[in-house]
Amino acid sequence: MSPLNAYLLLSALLFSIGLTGVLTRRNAILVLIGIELMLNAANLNFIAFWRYGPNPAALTGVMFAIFSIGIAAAEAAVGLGIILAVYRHTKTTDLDQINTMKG
Amino acid sequence: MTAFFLIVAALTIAGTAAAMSLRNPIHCILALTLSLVGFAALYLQLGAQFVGFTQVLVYVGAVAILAVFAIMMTRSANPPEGQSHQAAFSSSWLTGGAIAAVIFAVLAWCILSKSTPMQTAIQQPDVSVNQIGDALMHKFALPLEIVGVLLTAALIGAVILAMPERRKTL
Amino acid sequence: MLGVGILKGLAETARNFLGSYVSKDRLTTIQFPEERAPRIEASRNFPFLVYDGTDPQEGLRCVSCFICEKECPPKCIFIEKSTDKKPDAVGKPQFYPARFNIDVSVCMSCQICVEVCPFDAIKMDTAFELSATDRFDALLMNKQQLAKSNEYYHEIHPTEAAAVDAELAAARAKTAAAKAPAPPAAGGAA
Amino acid sequence: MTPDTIDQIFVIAKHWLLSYTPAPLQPVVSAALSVAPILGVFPLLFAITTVLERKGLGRIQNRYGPNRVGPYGFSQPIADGIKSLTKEDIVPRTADQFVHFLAPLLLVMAAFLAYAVLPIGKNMVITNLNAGVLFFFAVGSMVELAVFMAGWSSRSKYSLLGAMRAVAQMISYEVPLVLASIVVIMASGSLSTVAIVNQQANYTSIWPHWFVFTPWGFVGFILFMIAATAESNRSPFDLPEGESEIIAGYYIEYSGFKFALFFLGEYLGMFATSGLAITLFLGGWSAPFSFLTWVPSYVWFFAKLLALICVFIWVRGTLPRLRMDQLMGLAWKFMLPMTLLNIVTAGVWHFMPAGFVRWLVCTALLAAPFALLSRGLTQGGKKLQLRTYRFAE
Repeated sequence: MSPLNAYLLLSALLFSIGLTGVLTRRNAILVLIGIELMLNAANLNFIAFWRYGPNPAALTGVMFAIFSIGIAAAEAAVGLGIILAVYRHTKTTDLDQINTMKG
Repeated sequence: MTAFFLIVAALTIAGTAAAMSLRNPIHCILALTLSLVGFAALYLQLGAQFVGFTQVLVYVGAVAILAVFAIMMTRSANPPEGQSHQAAFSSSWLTGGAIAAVIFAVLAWCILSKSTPMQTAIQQPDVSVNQIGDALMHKFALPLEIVGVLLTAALIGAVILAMPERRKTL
Repeated sequence: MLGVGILKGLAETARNFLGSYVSKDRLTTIQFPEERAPRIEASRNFPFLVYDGTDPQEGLRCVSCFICEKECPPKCIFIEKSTDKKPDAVGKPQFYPARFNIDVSVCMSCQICVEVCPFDAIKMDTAFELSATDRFDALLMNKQQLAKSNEYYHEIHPTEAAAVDAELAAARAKTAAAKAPAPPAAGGAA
Repeated sequence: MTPDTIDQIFVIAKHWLLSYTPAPLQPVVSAALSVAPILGVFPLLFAITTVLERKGLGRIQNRYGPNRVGPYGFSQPIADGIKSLTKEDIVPRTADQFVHFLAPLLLVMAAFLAYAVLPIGKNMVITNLNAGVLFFFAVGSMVELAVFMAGWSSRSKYSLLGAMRAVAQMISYEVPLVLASIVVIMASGSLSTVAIVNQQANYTSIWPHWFVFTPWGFVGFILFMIAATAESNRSPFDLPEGESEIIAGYYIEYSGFKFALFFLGEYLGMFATSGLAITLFLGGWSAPFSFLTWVPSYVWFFAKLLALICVFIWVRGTLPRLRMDQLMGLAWKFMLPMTLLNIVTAGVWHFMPAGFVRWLVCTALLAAPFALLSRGLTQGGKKLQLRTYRFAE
């Protein structure tokens, strides 16, 4: 197995674990964490492709990862803000119980 | 395929799995930080020093702490006595797990069945911070500006979302 | 302007810091085991038993009247009365304590025992270095440990001791005067 | 022995030792030889600092301070060390045992990692990372996690309160800390600590090119030091461990050696941020005058470090603790705008021709906002008055 394939497999596995968490956890915050993990797995792919790809001088993979980290930070801030706002209404972060559209 | 890669990969997988499966949300966050540091180590191993350090700074220093604060504020760290034995997983956990497993199987099949085109002579790409800075300021100037605007918007949005709501006077 | 106050404060602490090396009277600390602050006369700590004369046990003023034991708020005094009598400080034949224990680990230094004692037998001591490795027996003072001479009392509380002595002398004179007219009665009692 | 040999004596010694090790072991031995002095010197400095701090604070308050153990009390840290080693290690029954155990280790580890990029002498740095300053801040952010772990795992309301205060404070002050150091990165055009120091080790006649001798560098240094004080939870920003309010903050429930580890970690963090301040603004290991360059470089580094430690102690002996709202107000209403303006000023400085006008413009650019912002902090310039009591006479 080539190093690139190893990284891709690892990234796929981490992505799947994150996805499992997103699909199965009840706690909204942990679902958000799962999304972060999936983003990170994607980042790992970018870096691996940049490293082993045909043109590492272009820096595209690194740039994408940097922007992705920046956007993930924004996403986490807004996501947790939304969870806090929801919690204030429903007094729970359990996604199985947050099932109405009414505020 | 060095021993270092195997150790870091094992740690990252363990951290990720623990972050998604532990019962106590705080333990999940702590496992998450292990996983994120593992990611950073993988980036470092791939030669992306700047991304690795940024990863630690942003994720461990900000996102994990933010999540901890959110857990503290929503009191999901210590569930009330009555529901302490309540399942941490959704009632449809079987379906979710199955979907994820299928996706992993498809991805793994794709990765393993094709030999990806690769540069033959793998040399450690020597990327300095100056190059990244140059690229950010010239080639990627517009995305950088957009990310800046996005972060400002997110900052304001998060503050507004988290602000105590004003009672409607009318 | 922000920062001016901070600079002033820094200057003040710097002055203190340097001044403490220059002028010794800035350092008010008394380094205890070597140096000791002069003791204030009214200082008090735990009670002791006063004796007159030379023999610590024979000369005890205490007549085991149990008033201090009853009055003691934390109940740290334990007295056992003797079966026979002997002349007390004033000369009257009285009981004396066969056992007199004070648990100083319980005592709260309230001085009530001193105030209620009609015989000026119990007074407040000033010794405070009582630390011991055993917190039960070592701090339970018995009669031998508690007995201290009247001279010692004069040494630690001179004014008070002088007043007590004067009182006792008056009482002794009165007893002697009372004894003189009726010697047979007194002799019979003895 | 020329001064140059004395300056490089440790580097030469390391190479000499390396030449006797077999080739496959060389990377490991080299790393060990670089790390071991750091692991030895800075804990020793911690021991000296504790006694200096106690004596200094004592003198500031017109007391003696420790003067019993050893000559002038300088063996006090040894006695303290023995005491904390032999004390019982108590773990609360409800505590999260594993996390409780891990927190002090993580704290000390993160604190030690930061020294990897500090050049403590010419050619004396463990790794010359391309993104050294970034590495420093990344590692510093792990301290927050350790603090939170300690506070949460103890299951005590005081430790949790302390941890929350500490984390909130460290996050708030990390922003000005990073922004204050950005001016130096702008001026030197590098994130590598070694390159930053090398740029400052030049002289015009006898004066060095330290960044602190520019308007933006001076303001940046002051802001950096304020933020560093808050980062290391030292007075006047010691709310997380305010003894009078929450006993000792996040490490109340620790005893014995783990407690000592927390102290060690805290002081190591302080030394590391001071070391970064020296590296960024005070010229690292370079001598303050060109005619003093014969003194070994590491002597200068540790002299500057000791001077900054003394400033920390002096400030601790002077200022009272801030209130929580004052703390946050200082971070967001004063430090953040000042650091941003400082970055602008550094840019202006870079593009203006050298001369007196540049000094004047940059000083004005920083002094005017400072006056305005400080009015906002000091209640709009209102004079504080003696409190009058209506009923209590």
